[in-house]
Amino acid sequence: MFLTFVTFLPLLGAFALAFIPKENEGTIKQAALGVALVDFVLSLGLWMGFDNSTHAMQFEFSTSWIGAWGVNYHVGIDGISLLLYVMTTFLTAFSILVSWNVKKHVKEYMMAMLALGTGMLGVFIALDLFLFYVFWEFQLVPMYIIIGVWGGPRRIYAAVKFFLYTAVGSLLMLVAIIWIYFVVEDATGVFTTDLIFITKHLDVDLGTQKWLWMAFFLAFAIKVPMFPFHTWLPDAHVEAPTAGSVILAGVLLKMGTYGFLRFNLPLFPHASYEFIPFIATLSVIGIVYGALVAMVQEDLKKLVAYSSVSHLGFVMLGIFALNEYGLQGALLQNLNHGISTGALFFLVGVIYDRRHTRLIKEFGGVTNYMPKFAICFMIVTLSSIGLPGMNGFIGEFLILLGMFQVNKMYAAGAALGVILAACYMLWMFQRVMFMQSNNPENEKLTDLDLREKILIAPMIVLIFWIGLYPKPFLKTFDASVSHLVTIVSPDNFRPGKIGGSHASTKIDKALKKIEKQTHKKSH
Amino acid sequence: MVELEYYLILSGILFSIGVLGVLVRRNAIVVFMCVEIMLNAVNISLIAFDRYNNQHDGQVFSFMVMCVAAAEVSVGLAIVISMYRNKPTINLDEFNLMKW
Amino acid sequence: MLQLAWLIPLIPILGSIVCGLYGLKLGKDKVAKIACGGPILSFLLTLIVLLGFLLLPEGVHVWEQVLFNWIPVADFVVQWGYQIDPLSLVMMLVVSGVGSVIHVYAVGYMYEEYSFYRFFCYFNLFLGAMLILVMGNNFLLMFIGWEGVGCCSYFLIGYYYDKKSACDAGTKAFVVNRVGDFAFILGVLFIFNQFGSIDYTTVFSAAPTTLVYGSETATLICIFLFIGATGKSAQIPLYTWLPDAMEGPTPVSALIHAATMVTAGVYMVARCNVLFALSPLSMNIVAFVGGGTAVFAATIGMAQNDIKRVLAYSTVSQIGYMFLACGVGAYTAAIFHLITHAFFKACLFLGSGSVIHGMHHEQDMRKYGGLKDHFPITHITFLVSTLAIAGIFPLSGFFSKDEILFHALMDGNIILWGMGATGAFLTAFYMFRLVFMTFYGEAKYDLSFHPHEPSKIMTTPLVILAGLAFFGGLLGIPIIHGWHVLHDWLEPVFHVDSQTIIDYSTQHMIAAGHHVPTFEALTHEPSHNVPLEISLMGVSLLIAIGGITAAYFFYIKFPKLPDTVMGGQWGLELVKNKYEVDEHIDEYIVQPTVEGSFYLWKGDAKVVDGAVNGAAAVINWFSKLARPYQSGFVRNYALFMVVGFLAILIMVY
Amino acid sequence: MNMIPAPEIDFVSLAPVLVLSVFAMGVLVLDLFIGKNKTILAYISIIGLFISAMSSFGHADLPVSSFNGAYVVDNVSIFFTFVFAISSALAILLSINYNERVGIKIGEYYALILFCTVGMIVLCSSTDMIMIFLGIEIVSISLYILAGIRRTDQRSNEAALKYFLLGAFASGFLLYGMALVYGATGSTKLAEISSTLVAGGVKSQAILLGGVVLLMIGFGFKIASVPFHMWAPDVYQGAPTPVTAFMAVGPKAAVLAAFFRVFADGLHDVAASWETALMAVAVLSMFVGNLGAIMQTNIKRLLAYSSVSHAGYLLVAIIAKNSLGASSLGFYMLAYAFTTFGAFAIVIILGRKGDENLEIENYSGLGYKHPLLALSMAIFLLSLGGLPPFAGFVGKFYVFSAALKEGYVMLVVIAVLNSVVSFYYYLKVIVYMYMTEQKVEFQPTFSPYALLVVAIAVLGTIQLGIFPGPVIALAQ
Repeated sequence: MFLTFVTFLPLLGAFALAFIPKENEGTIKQAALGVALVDFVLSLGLWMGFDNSTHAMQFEFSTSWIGAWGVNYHVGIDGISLLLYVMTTFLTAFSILVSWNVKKHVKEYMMAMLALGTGMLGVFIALDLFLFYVFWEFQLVPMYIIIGVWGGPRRIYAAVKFFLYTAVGSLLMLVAIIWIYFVVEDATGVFTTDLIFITKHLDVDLGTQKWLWMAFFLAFAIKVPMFPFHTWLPDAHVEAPTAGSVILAGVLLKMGTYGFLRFNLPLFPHASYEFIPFIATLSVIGIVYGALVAMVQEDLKKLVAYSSVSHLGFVMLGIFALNEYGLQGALLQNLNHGISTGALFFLVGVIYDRRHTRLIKEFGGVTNYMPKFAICFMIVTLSSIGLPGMNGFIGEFLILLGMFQVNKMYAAGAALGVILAACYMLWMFQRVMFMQSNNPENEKLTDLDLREKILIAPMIVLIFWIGLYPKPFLKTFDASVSHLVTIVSPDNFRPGKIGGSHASTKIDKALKKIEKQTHKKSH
Repeated sequence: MVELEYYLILSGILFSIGVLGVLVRRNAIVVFMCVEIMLNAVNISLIAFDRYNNQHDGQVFSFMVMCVAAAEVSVGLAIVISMYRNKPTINLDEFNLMKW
Repeated sequence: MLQLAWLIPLIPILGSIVCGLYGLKLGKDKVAKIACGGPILSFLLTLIVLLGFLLLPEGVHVWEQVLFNWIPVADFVVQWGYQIDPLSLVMMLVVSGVGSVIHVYAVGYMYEEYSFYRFFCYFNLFLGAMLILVMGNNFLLMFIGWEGVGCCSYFLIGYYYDKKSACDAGTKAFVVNRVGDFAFILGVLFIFNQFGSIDYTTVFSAAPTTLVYGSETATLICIFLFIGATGKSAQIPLYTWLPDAMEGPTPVSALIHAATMVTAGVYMVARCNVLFALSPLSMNIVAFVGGGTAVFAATIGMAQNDIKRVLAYSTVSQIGYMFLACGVGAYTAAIFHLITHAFFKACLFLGSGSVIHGMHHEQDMRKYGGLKDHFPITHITFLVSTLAIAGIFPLSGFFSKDEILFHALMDGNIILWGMGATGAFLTAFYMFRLVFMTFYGEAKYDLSFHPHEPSKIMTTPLVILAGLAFFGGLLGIPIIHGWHVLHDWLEPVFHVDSQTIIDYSTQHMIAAGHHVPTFEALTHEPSHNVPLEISLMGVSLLIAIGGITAAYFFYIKFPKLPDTVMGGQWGLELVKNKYEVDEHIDEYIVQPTVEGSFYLWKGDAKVVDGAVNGAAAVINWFSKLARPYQSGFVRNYALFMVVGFLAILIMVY
Repeated sequence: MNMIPAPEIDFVSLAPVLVLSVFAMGVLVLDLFIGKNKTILAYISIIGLFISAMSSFGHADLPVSSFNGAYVVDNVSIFFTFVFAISSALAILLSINYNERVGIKIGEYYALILFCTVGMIVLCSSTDMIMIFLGIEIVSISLYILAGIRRTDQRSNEAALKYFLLGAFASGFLLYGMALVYGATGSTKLAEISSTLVAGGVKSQAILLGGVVLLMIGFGFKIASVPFHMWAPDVYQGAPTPVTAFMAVGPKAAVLAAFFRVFADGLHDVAASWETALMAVAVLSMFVGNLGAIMQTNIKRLLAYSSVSHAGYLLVAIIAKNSLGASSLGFYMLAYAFTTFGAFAIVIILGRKGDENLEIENYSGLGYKHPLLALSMAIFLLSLGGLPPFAGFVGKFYVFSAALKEGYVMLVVIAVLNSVVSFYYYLKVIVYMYMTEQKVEFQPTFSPYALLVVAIAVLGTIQLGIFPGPVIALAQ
């Protein structure tokens, strides 16, 4: 129930805002920020109350929703979703403060932001396919509005593209969901869309698994976005307002990777196993391709956008290593990317607010005029290229470690991305921050103001925290990930076991393992 | 003894004539009369089937059809007239304000 | 006492943070105190730790201090722990010791700078990272230091960030290092794959019974690690960044690009000696790359006119020596040379620094000449260090270099020795060329201004380092057994349990059906052939003197000679242009990548995105196409109905 | 000379029809005695609708079949009766103000709507082809008049004419189809027909199939499915807006119910022969409807084309041929009723005397001038597109699951992709409302009735979207 409250609080806030007259924008902003912050604090409470030792869902709440179809309102949170959830509340508050100076339609903007918050949070807690789909589609609308109304010159094109592109994938996923619904009904005689139940009882042959897997894959791969489904991202990022980009990079992309973890892997373990080469290839291409393309971008935001393609490639690679290093690395990298890239977009936004351009060639020698900004920018840049001691490194290393166990060549290919990251990031940094300012406009630049300092500080703290002491985060993932690993481990579907009731045995095995672990812990 | 087929063929031919009329004629009234031909063609086949199945549904049906046809006539003519008031013509090709 | 170890890297880092955050408010003098206080403090702590280590019971050669579990994932658990053993102690002493001295010098050198504090923020940070590098007890922690120092060097090279050349140099250094790090990472991944751990102790103790002698895996691991080393230590093929790195302020060049960071590769290879012992092939590669670099860089050094570039190339070539030593298994010699080199090369850089300082940042030696009277102290110290590097008895360089040459011949082969010898000759030549052009001959600078010796704060470090450069050799006097302190000290680290390796590998090979090789690289005893050793010393001494005299003839006796003899020779041109390596890399690697990426980007818009927009376009096209059929004529509509009817009819029948 | 046995009359089953007819005639009569203001008639009609809807619960245990199986009362028919009652009531509410605005001062208007509703109820509960034919004709004839009720307006006339001629033409086909099926099976009652088919007692397969095809065309025309849809855009545009809304929902639903009864119940056994054709029709309807809508600049035409594509989705439910299909039809139509009436209500509100204001560009900036109107419009459009958590989504989900249960994967995939295309033009309207600067001054005519309709529609859309459970339970 508490979880539900935390999830829907922003939406309530949005409704509340509706009753504040649009003239007094100050009140609206403060109210919105207040709601978001409260929500963030509450979500921290969730983290405090979270029990690392079990993979089971926590703060679980389930009640019948559409009885006739066996659709439940079933929410819960586990190690995989918890931190994404917390990050979402955090970034919501963050981006509301980021967009403090939004000019037009402040009220609508804040309402959209809060509504978006609920949509995103819902995606991470839904444990019912139907419910998940509802949230998954619902959060499209506010984002579409945010891009389309407060975006840049080509905002409408970008917004519509974002909406339709995502919709294509998710609607095919809907077909798969209904299909699963009937498959499970045939197998068990129960009409339900409850994820936990389905995970236990879904038991289809490899061929079907592959089809269903593909349907889910499309939905999530577009969201991630994986090469070659990435082209909506640069447009969306470039046109979106700063806060939009932050959310987009910080949370929306994570929904894709989360989807893979929550659905593709547990529901279709065998198919996932079979598709490892496919995903790994795409990811490696994405990593290198994204990096190379990022290198030649002229627009800062585009550069960061393409770098996201590269980073998310890492995450996907980690997920489909299907071992604990890879998965934990991927989960951590999710957070890292959210923090680093979120901060990057914010910083780009900072100079954009001052100069109203993002073209790299317009800048140069900015350090002279914005030293504090320069330091923050440098730290964030380094974290995004995975400097050891900062957050990025740990994720990337774990991912490489995981993939290396599976296939050395993929790992090597991905590691190339580490070199290229240094190239495009540092080159960009040099051209923007260093050297002589060739443009008198830059001399008018003023350094970070208090609000901006307040915004960037937590990001930097997190960067070093995760970099130097990631244990709290990794521990959160631990149980759930090891459980997931047991599910997808290939010995669950050795030839001959397929078509048998391997699903249930799988679960039992997993349970035993977890029990053993908890036993150890207790001693 | 006339075979059922003959009636069916007859009604088929009549029906086709009606359809063709609708397709080729421009005069609203004429087009509408062609539709009436179609309906009556159907009546023929109804009666024929009825006779050869020796039931009564067919006849009932054909009565119904006649009533409906009558009703349609009244409405149709009314529409044509009110149309004529606004635009003194009954050439269908004159009526395409709305397209695409 | 050992418990204090964790403070050693922490103090400079804290210093750096303080300087970075409050530097401007504190003012230069406070910053200077803090900045120098840190390193000196950690040097003292190192001494204390050393004392504590000496007090350890007999036979205990390693002491680990684990602070916390850094990355715990399943069975992959990386500790944040420091390992105190002879090797790391030596490195710590060198780093913190030389580091402190150079910090003091830097205070004087950088005093006029506005962003004084920024410099020391980076400088301290570097020291901390370097200490982590040498103290870490696992590969990943080493990697933190490894990239940390790289990052600081990036900052410091680009210290004058408004100079494009400086920024380019910085970025170049970082990226080239990244190439090395890429290999390093792969190496570490391989190691974890093999040993299921990346702690030194576990890996090195398990290695003899895990990897087969000369096996592919062993070789791959070593090769990858070594590529990493070449990146950090500026060896062929990744050496190009170091000369450019001279864009940084001179103290930086002295500390980072001469004394400490660039030798990290040597430390790493020495640290992994067990692994390298398992792969003779990679040993040879190390040796030859080292030797090759030694000669190659030296030749370039002969023809450079920028005083710092000469020193840079000499650094490259000296590190080449160290790798040569590692390659032939003479790790002691390598570390020995590492130490002495730290002394004299630091001194040389600082000396050049004070010259540049005094000459108003003029770096071209052709504009010097006859400066010995203006820079008495600098001159003397510089001369001492030069003699040391040239390898003149009894200065430090003599012993260390000579030991390397000796081992090159005994454990390696005549070719390696040849390389070493040539390198020695060239070194002597270009170093004295430098000295002569700078301090002797007639003055070539415009006499309007008067060069002046820098203040005490800068000269004192020079003296200290010169002294070390003079006496440093006493650490390891060869021939007389037992006098080689360093050798005995490092013995536990470099002791390889050959017998286990041989046994394990032999049975494994027999099992696998391979033929068992002769493990000669492991078996043969480093012979103590005293007369040969002495004669070799003589030879190398002669070589050095030969080099010096050559330089004397060219640059003092007949100053015209170089141009008349060599002027316009293609060889000279080639060397002057550093074999045009940079140009080629730029032409064949950098440019194509950038252009390629550009086309990729265009392709991304045209093809990948084109597909997406294309779909939309097709839909629009269709909808335009469909429009006219909605003509508004009743007859058309009826016609369509009939057509539809017929179509369906056909479909049904 | 044997007599035709007169069947006993089941008044309980007929109650809704009778009640409504009485009210309709009452309205006709009353019209003579009241003055210019016809609002009172509207109230009476609504009351009538309410009573008749209530009176459909006459029977305790369902289904009840009467008149020798010519007429049936089951869940489906009751549910549809409610859909009709609601939609007709909404239509009447919309009309009250609109008629004054455009000068429709005819009391028969409401009577016609009621008669039309009678026809719909008959249509959705009859299981005999004769009854079905009568139902369709009652509906159609009233609609012909309603479409042309603005006698002075040329577009209205043209709409009426086109609808009338083509409608009659289509009824011809329908009738011929019925005749042939009757001839082939020897009965007009769906139950007997299907039993004959099961028993294989068909006289001539050829005639039967011919009949099936003709029926398909007749029904296809009434629900405006491709290629029999072409009247729809013109008629929707020309007819008075409330009538457009009305005919987009009620009659379509009724015909679909009949369509389902005839094909999925009556002709279930020969499904193999008509299935493919119907799929083709469905897919074509989706494509043509969506493609047509993309280009439109007139909101009414846009909605017309979108209704064509919706006909496509609905046919999917018929193709499914299972009980899920029937109930999903009902639910979908209810959801569709709310969203469509809501949308048209806003269209009416944004119009004003002398200017219908139907160009979509003119909606620019609505979102900030009249946020609530724009918001509700957005909700309706997104619901039409099938986006959760709105009614349209649940309806689509329902229909698609019906089809997937029978394994029509490709069909559903096509439908799904089509709904992506449909998003494109629904979003276009939203783009105008929120993302472009205001072009023209808005002079909306806020009438309490229209606003009431909007409110009801919004509530319905969201209610059915978020808590569809009870309604689904009813529909099943």
